[in-house]
Amino acid sequence: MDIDLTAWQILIVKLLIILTVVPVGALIGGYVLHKEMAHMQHRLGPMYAGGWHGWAQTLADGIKFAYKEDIIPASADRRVFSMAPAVIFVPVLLLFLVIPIDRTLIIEDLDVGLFYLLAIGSVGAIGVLMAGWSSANKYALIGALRSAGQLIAYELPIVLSAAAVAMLAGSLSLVTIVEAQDWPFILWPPGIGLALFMLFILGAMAEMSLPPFDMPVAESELITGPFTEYTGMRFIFGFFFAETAHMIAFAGIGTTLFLGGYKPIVPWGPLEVIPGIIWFFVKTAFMIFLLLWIRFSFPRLREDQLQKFAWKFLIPLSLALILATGAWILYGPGG
Amino acid sequence: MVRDRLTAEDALDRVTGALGERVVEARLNHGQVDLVVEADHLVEVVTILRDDIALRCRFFTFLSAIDRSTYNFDDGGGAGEDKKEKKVGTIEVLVHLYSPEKVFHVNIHVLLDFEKPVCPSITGVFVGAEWHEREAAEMFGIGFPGHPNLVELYLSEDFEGHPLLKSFKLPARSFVKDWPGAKDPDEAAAGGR
Amino acid sequence: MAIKDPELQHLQDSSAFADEVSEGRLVTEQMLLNVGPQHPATHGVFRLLATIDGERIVRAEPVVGYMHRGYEKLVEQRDYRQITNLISRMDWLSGINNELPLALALEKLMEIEVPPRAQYLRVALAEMNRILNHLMFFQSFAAELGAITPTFYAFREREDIQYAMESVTGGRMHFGFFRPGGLKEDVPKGFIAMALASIRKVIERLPDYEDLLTGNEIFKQRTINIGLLEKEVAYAYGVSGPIGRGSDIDMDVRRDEPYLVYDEFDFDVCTAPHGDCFDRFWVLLHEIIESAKIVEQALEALPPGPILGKVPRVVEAPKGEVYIRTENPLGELGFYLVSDGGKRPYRIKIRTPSFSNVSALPHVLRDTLVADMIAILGSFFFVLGDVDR
Amino acid sequence: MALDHVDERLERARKPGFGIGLLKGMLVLLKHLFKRNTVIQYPEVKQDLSPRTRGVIALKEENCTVCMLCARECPDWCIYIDSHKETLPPKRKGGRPRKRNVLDRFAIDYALCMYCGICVEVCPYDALFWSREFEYAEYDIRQLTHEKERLSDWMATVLPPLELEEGAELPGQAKPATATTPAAPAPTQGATAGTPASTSSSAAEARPEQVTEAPKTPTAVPEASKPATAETAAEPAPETAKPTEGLKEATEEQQMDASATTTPEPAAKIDAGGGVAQEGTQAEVEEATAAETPAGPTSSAVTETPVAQPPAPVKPTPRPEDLEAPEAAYTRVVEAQKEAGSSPQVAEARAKVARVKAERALTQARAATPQQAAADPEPSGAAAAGEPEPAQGPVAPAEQDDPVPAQGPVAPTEQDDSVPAETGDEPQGAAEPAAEPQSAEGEQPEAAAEDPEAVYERVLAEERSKGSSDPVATARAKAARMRAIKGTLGPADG
Repeated sequence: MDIDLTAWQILIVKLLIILTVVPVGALIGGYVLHKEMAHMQHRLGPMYAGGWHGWAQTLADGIKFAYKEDIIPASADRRVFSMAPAVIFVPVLLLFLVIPIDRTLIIEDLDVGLFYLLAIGSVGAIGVLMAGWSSANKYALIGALRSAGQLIAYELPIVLSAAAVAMLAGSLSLVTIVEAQDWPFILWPPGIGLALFMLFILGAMAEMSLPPFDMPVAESELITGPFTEYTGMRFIFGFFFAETAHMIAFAGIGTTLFLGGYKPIVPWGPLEVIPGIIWFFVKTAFMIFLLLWIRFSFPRLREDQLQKFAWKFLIPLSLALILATGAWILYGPGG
Repeated sequence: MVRDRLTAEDALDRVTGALGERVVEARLNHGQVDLVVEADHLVEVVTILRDDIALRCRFFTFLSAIDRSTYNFDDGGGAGEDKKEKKVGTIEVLVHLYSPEKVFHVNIHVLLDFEKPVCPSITGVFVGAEWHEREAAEMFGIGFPGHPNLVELYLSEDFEGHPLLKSFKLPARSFVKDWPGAKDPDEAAAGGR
Repeated sequence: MAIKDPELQHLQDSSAFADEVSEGRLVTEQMLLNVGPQHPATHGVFRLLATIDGERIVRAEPVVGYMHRGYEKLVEQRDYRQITNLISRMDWLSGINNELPLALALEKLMEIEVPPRAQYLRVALAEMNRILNHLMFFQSFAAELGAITPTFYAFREREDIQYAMESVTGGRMHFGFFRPGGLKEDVPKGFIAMALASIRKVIERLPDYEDLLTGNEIFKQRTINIGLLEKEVAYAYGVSGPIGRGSDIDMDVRRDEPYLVYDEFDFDVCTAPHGDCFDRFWVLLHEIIESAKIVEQALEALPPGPILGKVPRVVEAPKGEVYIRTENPLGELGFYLVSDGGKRPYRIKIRTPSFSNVSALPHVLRDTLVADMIAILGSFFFVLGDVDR
Repeated sequence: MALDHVDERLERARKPGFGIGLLKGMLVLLKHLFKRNTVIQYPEVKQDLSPRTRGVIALKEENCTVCMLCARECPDWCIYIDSHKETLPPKRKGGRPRKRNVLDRFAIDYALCMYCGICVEVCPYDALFWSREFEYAEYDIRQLTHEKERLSDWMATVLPPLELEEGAELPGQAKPATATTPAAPAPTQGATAGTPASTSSSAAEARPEQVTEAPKTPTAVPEASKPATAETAAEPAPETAKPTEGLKEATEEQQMDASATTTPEPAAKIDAGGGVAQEGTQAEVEEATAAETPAGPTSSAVTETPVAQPPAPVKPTPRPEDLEAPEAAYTRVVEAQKEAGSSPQVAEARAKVARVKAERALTQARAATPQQAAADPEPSGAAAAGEPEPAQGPVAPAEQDDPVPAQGPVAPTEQDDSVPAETGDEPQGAAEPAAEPQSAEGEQPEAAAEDPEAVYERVLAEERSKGSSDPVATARAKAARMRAIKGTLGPADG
């Protein structure tokens, strides 16, 4: 039996889905972060919260932060200070609108999906600046400026690598992009595919300021960068949830763009039977594992080295790759 | 690196040879060269020790001071033979240099007048002496003319007195609580705290 | 807001300011940034008054004294055994190495002959403590540069060594185990096996650390040619230990003036010529291998016999003065002991390695970036208890 | 000379690589993902700490004679002791009432304590021990001051000391014997200590088998006590107070071998093999050197009370023939002391002690040779002559070498521990709780042949004949009479 809902009700249901799935995903992401870090560092990680292997650790953290007092520094600009976390967290939520989890399982199949993704992705930079500037703290200021410079510098590699993928797929709609990809996903076209994937990974890490690009949040220098003065729920949403949700979002985007979304890894008979959603989660989990793995093994770059790396190496490389994909499409086997 | 290792004896000869009459007294103490130098010769002596090719005492180990006002020189073992003169110089600056190539140590004792101790600063020769001299100044009240900025190093500005002088009594804990060991074993007063 | 910078006072009124800007000169004022005293990059309570222009440090002035406990005054009120426990709290990462110079100084003054077994055990324990210290600084330098995983590997190794030392001395950081004339107690059965096992595990895992850090391109970019300390400047400041050897100062008390039985062991003194953060770290890492070699030789050739020489019950140093120095993990730790013949020293000048090493910081920090300051502070292995005494 | 080979590697290391280094770093992490973890999950699994771990200080109240040494030596002034004097009825009808110090309060303020162990080391009567418990955190800092009841509770968690590494040598011994101190079986009821044998499983992989295996199986290792003959320094040389391994907790018999007088510089004779001051626990001799003694208590030099602590494992009892006659020992020591320049009283006291030792060894050898009968435990620390004035500290060295340890002041629990291997677990009657040193010395209670008065005259005549001074002779005679009354073996009638 189908329930006929008005457009508004559908919208509300979709928002509800997002508002429940994303925080739960963020919690799971946080838990995976703790566990993976622990086992990579030859230890156990959370074991006590919530029974077997501490599964409820991030939930407990969340509740703990919720109880924390919500302090707004005296000399802070109150409105901007309280608005900043929202400006950071909401775009991350909106990213999930267009990610195709399965052929039909997509919240809003925009035909300009990729364009939408990239636009929403860059709103976060404003939020970080607001947070840093408004908390009237020298370290927060330096952190915010660094973070803004970094987000903008690494916006380009992501956009360019996404553009190359769009060129290959011939459309901006994420579903068609996934359909256009087939078996040896990132290995095809040879060389270019892998380079684009690496480009995207580096850009994503810089977007989320994960080490080795976590200057704005450098613990040893600026403590938590723009979020030094934040406590309680603001801190959770502005910093912790945003970071984990962002990671899951980028893992999802990476899977759809490069790893063939909900398609089975190998187009071999029985694997087709497994529904697309499983494939999507397996690939996203792999992407998250990869992102975290890089995060735990490297020291951080210096601010100017980071910028130099972006402007002098990544962006020229991505332009060259655009050229190469164009050439591939025209003169390659397809053309 | 260690080029030609000197025994203590010929290190002493080389040092006395190089310094000549600038040194009041030179002797060996536990295998290290001990010099007693006047205050105004100090900078000269230190420069020679550092630059002389035969010595090359390039490593500035430390500079400090010793307040010998309550040091009992009487039973003869005091640093210098003439005990009377020793009594006057009851505060002294101690500079220790080491020659990494020749592997020998030089302790330079500069005897200062107790009331108004003043010793020329050797930051000109060894820039590292800055902190050491600031510490000696605040701890012993020694003046170091020629020091770039002789401000306190450890103590706060409003700290009066010079802690390491023997006259500066360490504020014992006794007014905070009396010493538990004060009781004599046999008449241990019952019902203590 | 008012312009504090003296040179820029003439810009107080807005018109002059407008001309400046119109001539295209960007008027920036230097910001005074307080790094510390509570700051993760400083090993303890240490404040760096940095005048920065943008992200570039114009001048950095360390402010010390927060941890000043006045050892040299306290020491004049205590007898020698109480001092042993006191000074092991100076450089709290190498507790047992601190106690060594006092024991050696007293033995020299009182002409006590230390039985060979005690000397071998002292060398073994001192070198194990050196490895603990170096692993700690390996970890804290990596953490300051952002790599979190080396921390846990380093602590995993430290735990075994600390466990072995605890089974001997009873303590994990402050041991109070050296006595003038020998040791407090003999080692329990199985200590040699346990110590050698823990040491060999460190050696076997060092290649991991090399891959993790020294081979890492990002680490190299952050440390090579950063924080240069020239050899002559290092000599002038009296910089010693891994930092001195990182600036091509080939000095090691264990080899130049061997105390205890160091002359019976063969080990290399590793130095590096460039004097930047990378070299200091390189020397630190390779000293762990050398120390492990010494421990192995010492424990395998441990002679039988008593562990305490002929020491009168009351340790009273005869009149006299002596300067004894030993190779502390962070540099040259020296005790100038002036004894008046009583149970208490008349005066001890404690020459600590970190004091001289840190005094060279302002020279190194001039004209560096804020992020480099953290790398330089991390690569200057110092402990605040040592600096402030 | 900078090493060249390092330079190549250093130069190579400094050249910028192309991401290979990054990958290698990541592989290290991956490798660790699949390794078994080395973490001990603390509350469930406890780390098996060594008995020497300085966790908390435990007090054995019976041994404390309130000599205040620990309170004085403590650098942090964190030991508070109160006591009062009590007069006790005379031991025997003829004796005079004896004064004794009874402990009222013995508290250690663990908020101030820096766990340096000086008090444990300096205690001449082995009243303080290290226990490895460390879980006694409090919410209120005042509760960190543990009164003597709580300190005694900690005694239950004190573990026997460890066996020594092979090369270890006790000061009192020539040959390096692995003098183990077969101690009381480790008290298993220690609450959280867990039996030492249970090494935490998960840590086992990371940590070689923990040193203290099962509670020390007492090995009847040749007890290193000094056979009378070898022992030349018969006089109460303040020979090493604590055995090499200084682990006094486990020495089940505790001796108070106090040199009679405050010998400024211990006229110690170096006995075989070891330095005078025992390796670890120098009994603090010099007068109380409190940290900053405000007025510096002009306390009299506290009698140097080195606690002789020869290891108490069972020793092969030498045959009676080759032991030196007590009288010969006495005379020999008096001459030795005379030309050593010590005062007459010192010489005489030392000689007396030597005689008692020699005689004790003799009787013990005689008793031990027929059968391994356990001499009835004579509480150690018995004062040979006259009761110990508290100030002066116990005088007579009752070096109790008999196989069965005398009342074990060290026994963690009140129940006296005996050397299990030695004569089975024959429960020793707990020594009188009061630490009042029983004055009787001598072991095998034989029926005294003569009646006391006759003994008195005989000994008096004997002493006079030997030319000892009048007071000495009467004192000896009275002592002999007392022994006769009590019916124990006197030195003379060995």
